[in-house]
Amino acid sequence: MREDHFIVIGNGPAGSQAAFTLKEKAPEARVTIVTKEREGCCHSHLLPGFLAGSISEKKVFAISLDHYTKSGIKLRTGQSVVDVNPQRKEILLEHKETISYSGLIIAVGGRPYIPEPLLAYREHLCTLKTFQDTGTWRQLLPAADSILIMGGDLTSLAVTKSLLALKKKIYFMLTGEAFWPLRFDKALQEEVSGKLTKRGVTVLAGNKLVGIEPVRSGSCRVYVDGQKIKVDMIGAFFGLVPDIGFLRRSGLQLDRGVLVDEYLCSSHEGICAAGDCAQIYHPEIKDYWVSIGTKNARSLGKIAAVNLAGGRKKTRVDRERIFDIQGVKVNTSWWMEF
Amino acid sequence: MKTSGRILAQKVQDIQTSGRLSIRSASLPTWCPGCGYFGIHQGLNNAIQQLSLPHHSIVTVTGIGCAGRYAFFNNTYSFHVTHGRTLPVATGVKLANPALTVFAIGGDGDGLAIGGGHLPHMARRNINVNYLLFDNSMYGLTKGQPSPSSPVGTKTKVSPAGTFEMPLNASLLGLSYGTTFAARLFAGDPESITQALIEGIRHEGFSFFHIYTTCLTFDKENKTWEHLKERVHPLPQKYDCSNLSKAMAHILEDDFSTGVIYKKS
Amino acid sequence: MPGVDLTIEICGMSGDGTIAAGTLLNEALSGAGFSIIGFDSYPAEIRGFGRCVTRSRFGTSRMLALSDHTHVLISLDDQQAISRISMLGKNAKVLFDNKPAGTVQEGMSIAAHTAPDADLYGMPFTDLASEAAGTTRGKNLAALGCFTGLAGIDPRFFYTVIEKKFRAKGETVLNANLNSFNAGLTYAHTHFEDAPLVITAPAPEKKKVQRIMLSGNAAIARGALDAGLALYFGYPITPATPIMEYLAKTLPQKGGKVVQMEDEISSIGAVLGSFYAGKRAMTATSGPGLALMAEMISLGVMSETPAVIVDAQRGGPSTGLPTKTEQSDLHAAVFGGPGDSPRIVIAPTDVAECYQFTLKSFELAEKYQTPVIVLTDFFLDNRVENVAAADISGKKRVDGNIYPPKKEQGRYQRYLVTPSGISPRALPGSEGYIYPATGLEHTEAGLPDYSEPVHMQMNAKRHTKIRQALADLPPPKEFSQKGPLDLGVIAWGSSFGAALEAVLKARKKGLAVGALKVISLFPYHEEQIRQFMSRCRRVLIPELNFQGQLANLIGHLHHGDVVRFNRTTGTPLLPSEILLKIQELLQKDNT
Amino acid sequence: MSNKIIYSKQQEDFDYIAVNIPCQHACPVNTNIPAYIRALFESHHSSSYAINAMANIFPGVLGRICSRPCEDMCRHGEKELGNPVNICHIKRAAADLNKTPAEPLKPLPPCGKKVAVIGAGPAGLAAAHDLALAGIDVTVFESFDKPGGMLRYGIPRFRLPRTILEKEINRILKLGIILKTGVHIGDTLSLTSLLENHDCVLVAAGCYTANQLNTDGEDLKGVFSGLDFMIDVCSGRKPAVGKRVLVAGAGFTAFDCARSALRLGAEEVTICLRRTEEDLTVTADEIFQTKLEGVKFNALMLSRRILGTQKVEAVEFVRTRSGVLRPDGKREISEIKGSEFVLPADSLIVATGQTPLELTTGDGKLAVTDTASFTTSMSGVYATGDYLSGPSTVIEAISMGRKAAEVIARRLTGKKYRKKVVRMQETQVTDRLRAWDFVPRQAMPAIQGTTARLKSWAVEVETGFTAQQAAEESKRCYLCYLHYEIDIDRCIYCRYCIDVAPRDCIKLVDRIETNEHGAVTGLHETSVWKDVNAVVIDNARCIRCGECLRVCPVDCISVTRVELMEQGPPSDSSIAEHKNA
Repeated sequence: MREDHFIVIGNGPAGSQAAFTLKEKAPEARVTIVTKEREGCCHSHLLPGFLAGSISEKKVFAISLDHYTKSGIKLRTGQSVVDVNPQRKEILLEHKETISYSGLIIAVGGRPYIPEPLLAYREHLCTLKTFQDTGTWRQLLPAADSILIMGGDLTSLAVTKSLLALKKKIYFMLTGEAFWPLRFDKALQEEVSGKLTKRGVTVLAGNKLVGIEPVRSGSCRVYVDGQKIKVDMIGAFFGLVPDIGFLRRSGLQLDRGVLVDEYLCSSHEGICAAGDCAQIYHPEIKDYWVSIGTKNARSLGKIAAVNLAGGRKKTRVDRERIFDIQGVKVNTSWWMEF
Repeated sequence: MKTSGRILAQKVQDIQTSGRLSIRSASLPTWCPGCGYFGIHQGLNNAIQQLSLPHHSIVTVTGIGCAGRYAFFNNTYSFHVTHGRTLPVATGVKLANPALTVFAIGGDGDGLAIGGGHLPHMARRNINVNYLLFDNSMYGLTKGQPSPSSPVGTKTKVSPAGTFEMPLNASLLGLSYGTTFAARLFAGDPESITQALIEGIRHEGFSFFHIYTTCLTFDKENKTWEHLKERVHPLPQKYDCSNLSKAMAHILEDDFSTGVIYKKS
Repeated sequence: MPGVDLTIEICGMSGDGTIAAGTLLNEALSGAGFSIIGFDSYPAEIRGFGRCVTRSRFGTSRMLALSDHTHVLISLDDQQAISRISMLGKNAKVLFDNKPAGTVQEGMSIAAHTAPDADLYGMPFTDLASEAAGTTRGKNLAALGCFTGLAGIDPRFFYTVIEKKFRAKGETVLNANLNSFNAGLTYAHTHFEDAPLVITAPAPEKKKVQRIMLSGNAAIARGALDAGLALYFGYPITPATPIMEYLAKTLPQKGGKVVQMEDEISSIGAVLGSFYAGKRAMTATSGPGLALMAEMISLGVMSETPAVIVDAQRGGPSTGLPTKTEQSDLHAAVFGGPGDSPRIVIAPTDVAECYQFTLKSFELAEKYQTPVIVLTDFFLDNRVENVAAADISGKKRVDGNIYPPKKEQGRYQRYLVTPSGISPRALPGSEGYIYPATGLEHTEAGLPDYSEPVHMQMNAKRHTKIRQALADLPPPKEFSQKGPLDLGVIAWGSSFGAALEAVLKARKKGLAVGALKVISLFPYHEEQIRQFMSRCRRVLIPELNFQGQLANLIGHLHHGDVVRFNRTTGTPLLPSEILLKIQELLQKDNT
Repeated sequence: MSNKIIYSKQQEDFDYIAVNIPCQHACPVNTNIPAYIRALFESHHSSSYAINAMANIFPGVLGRICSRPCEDMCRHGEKELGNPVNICHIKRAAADLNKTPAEPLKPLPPCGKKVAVIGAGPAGLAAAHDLALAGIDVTVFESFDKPGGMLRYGIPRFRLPRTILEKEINRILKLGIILKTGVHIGDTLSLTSLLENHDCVLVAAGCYTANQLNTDGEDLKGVFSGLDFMIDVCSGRKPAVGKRVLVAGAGFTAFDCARSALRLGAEEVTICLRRTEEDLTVTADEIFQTKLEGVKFNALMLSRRILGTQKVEAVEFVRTRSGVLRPDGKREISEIKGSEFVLPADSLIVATGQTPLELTTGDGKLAVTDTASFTTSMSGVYATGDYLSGPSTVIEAISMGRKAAEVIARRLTGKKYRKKVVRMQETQVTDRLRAWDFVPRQAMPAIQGTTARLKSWAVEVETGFTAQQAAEESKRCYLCYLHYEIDIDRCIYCRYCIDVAPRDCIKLVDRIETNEHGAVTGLHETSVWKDVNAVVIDNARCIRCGECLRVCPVDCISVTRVELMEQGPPSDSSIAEHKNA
């Protein structure tokens, strides 16, 4: 009999949790994590704190690499998956190696979303998702006195907090697209605006971006509805878009994320999704939702693993924490904290 | 012109059924892709198949060098001996068991340099051994040094100004030593190799096959595929292979004719 | 700032241009001012199968030996490079081609085997080369470019060496290579913006030392050239052929000749003939060739004809392991051949010594009228070091010949018995000194004579003569503190560097350990060796052979414990394993 | 090398084309793509245009708005090989760069037969084109004022300039076709009366009945059908859409409606998808351009009710669940009960498809009886295009039009006009360089900045390749019509070809698998030397670099140019010759 081989794509909070759970539930099986990150499991929600100097690098990487080896998990770092073939139960890596699986968990998380009209200014926009992203920030921050934050997702608020702690002048261009694919309604927008203003942030709510023009190294002139402001750095925070481009030819059912049921199972046998890249239809709230935040991701990783190993565990929806805008729901716990 | 898939599939099937490739080893030859030795390999294997020789009745004795590796690519009894010493070992094998078909295989360095002293005595003894000398005028396995058959002026790393030595003509040597069967062949023409080998294997006595081939890795000037294909041609139609002096005269005149040069009747 | 000590490996299939890439890398890093020791290994098969590895250790202090671990692995062929993973240290960088010809099964890519801490850099070497130069041949250059970009090394060091290497092949070839290199460089810059492995070149030396990147083989050839070599005779054999290649290019410019003979027997024969007639000649071979020469070497001993033979050792016995390194010809070199046939055997331990002792060997051969065997090995021959130019040039050439005095004219006895055992030697062509030279036992006049006293007298003459040579031979060199030692490490040839590094490290740990370098293997400096040994509680002799051939030769000089450390894996000894052995031995002593 | 040409009608060879020239096979009219790309690369713009026109009749139009089934199949788009060749835009370049007016086609001498074509859309015009070439007297009846059908009334000008359209329609009409516009069949003229004056009638009236949602509120002000909306827009009228526009639908029409709505002043336009963005059949370029202009997407939702008193105020949707892919390539969806939600809107454009506006006969409605033979319930009346099949793409409509014309012409004259053949000719290796495989897909230049785009309806968003860009893109084509083959009888198994091959396209095989027609379907590989019965080029993997041929020591590799062609009416032959020049 062929041994079981579980593959987890992604080594974030969801992916790593899934792998460790799988090893626990099925100790005889091979468990492989494939991640395109070069480092270990990075807690990206701690990165703003890391920038402010309040969190150490060690803390950002919560799990030591040895721990994977000791647990019998094969961790392949720095390797991208480019395709999944559910018929043959194989994944294809970027360097053209194929690996067979008996069970697969997709936990690739998301990558920063830049709205299409902003793509023309991509080179001036800094994002903060991976540890590598902190490099640019650390390079530019010392010389940056004024910073423009565009968007308004949860990272943007954490980054704003960190930057305020570093005594930076912050412009905040709050846009409805921040919670892509959701949108703020007026009331919420005002609430966020108010909170930001109270902390000393200049909020440019409702202003339309006309153009960005670089002036000298790093600094930019930003044109907003007839007004222009000069900033030393621009951060773009429009939420995350699940990084699932590689699944496009796989036949898996995708929308923004991988479409799964409340057991995190996809339409294909033996394939689950967890974390930010899972778009879950949950019968309790009768809608699709995506989860945000490390805690949620870990819990989803665990559930996906349990179910892949033969269990039958439902995701729990904590109604209180569901953030409901325009009929699409986000499960989150972060909002209250700002 | 594009062949019908049906015909193509059938051809492959026929090769399988004929069993003519079953003499090959399981592992792929380690010669450089594109090496002329593959053509000789093809020619020899076809001859063995056409003569229906049982594979276990064949002994292949090989020397040192790329040609020496032949011992590992065919599924016959084979003996990979020291540099240049194929013919003495082959002599022993044949004398010990005359029922065996014995091939001695070596390159031009092995057969004309270090082992050059053995050919005359092999011819004198006229023992029924088939000696295939792969002549690409190059030491390949030691990464490109000139061989005794390299033309004057051959430039290699050890002869950057070109060699000054006159090349040996293996066919002429064979004839002058009194070889009773001599053929000159070309690796790019496996079909004629097969025909000559069939004749030579049947010949009672020492048969000498001087085969022009390439070393495409180290020889970019002399015995390249391009040059050989341009120059090699069959023996004249009315050629008489039973006349030694005429054969020698012909060899002296024509460096690139191929076929059975001499056969003592 | 801590000094740099990094090891880079390039591994591919033969045909991938691995060695060429390694050479360029070394030259470039040497240009950047690092000390380098590099080592390639290549297979007997040209392309069929077989792995090529070049391994370079470079750093800011002098590099004595290879290191345990590789810090950067550049894979030009994953199937081959997978076997190198065991060499990788922590957080090693692995550069590999992520666009192979087709998809591969799990495990066929190097990425399947690296540890999670390894940093993988998949880069399409082949495609980059194809795109930049229209041919996949430049993939090695593309890989180098990728590395250079990643490491943040100034590419100008590479442009210089690429230009130097390919200029002669014409503009097209040069540009193809430069383009491939630049494609890799750009790729690394654009895809891995923050160079993850920044290598800082050492500060320029106060007094600029001119350094030359040289292999052991090239150093031998240069030594021979500076000795005034007139003729070189050889037969191709791994790993000695590069000496012939080097000389073939250079010797004719100095009026000499390189002749490829039909075998080793004829090669040594021609060398003897040349010296007989008064011209310096040399041959280089490896174990199998040395064995063929055994009879001719004893002819040299018997006929008291000088000869210089380089034996580049490889794995044996017989054809053995042509591309593996081993130090197992010591017995054959010292004792091989029929009869009691003493000869001089010297073993250089690094590239500079290859030069110095090859040069010296001609003088010794002439002076003591004997074959001199310079014993090197695959590792020493093929390793490259960037040696100071001063160490490998300008050494004085000494004519070792002792010609008969004029008064001997007309009554010259070629094999005259003297207290030193050395008889003046006349050269053919000089009037009044005609004599026969022979391999038969002979009288002082050179006439055959098998009588008891003659054979005994002549044997004694030949041995006396060789013992006399000790005075001219490089003595053992000691690296230790004064006074008693807990352990003395004695090593020879290519293994000495590793032994010394191990001893230096052990001393840093506070251990009372010393090292002794033995260069002259026959005759050997009994007194000095004995003296060193007497200060050691124990002696450790690490060498790359099965029996412990040096230990066999000199072990009896020690009254205490002689520990042999032998390994025949075909790869060079490493400082770490010797250090481990030292620690193990001293620990045992303490418990 | 002989110059022998073989014309084969063996099924095996058609099967070969299907696998090995995937682009040509995927094209409904089997445009000879490698040939026109190669012609363009060689700067033979007019022959590149002619090769196109021969098969698809409207190169300039299709080069802009074709749905590009070919690109989905292009070998350059295989996983490891990058992106498909921009076949469509090369076609456009052939039209844009072709400065010599297309040679007038010469119809066969009149045969005395007359056919009426109803509808001057792509299907009708394509059919008229072929019928006229066969020497048949053709009259086209069009209900709109101008010919073009959906090309003119369904596609906005910013995607298809009218000058291009008119030029290519005129090229067809010049064949002697009589066009009567503003004629509604059934109103002033019945099918029966048409039959009296014509030997046959071909109905190519398209699909002009918009699908309804069949929900409450559909008659509220602010609810548009996508079809009517586009007809209005294309006719120069300006429907009032308000600020917030929802578009229900997922096809090109929905996209055109959304982008048109922006140009009508809408501030927030959202396309509501029943399925997901992944399931869209609209090209990636189109999606990108639409997003760039600011249109939003929402997925997995189905409109249920339109809310409002007089005008639309909001729309109620229900969540959907996506299911398995159906054989027709569409994904199953199902509503999720109880998941209703409401989105506010000022207008709703329903672009969820169309059905034919059915014609009537004396006995009732005209029904299609057999889609394969284009027959209807009325003898002598044929149907084609969207009328026959329901909504399709332009290239499919052209294909149907041409096929229907062939059926009619054969029935009227008893002659066969178009026969598919596989043409094979031994040829030589090309000048393609391996480096060309790494040329990136050239992006279609487009006007940057939404302000400039939305300024005028006449601004064409995509500006077209320059000659240099087109040539650069053409370099990328592997020229799959070249077939490389090793002669097994002469091969010495030296593997030199494999050594130089850029990918695993040459294989050591012990067995070749074929289908029932004899076409190669599989190569059974082995690495056991004694089982290596042949070294075979896998044409399905081959990227035609020619390296193998250049190195083969025994010259046993040949190149055959294999093309799927039509032996058309004699007048086509001039083009065929032209092309081979």
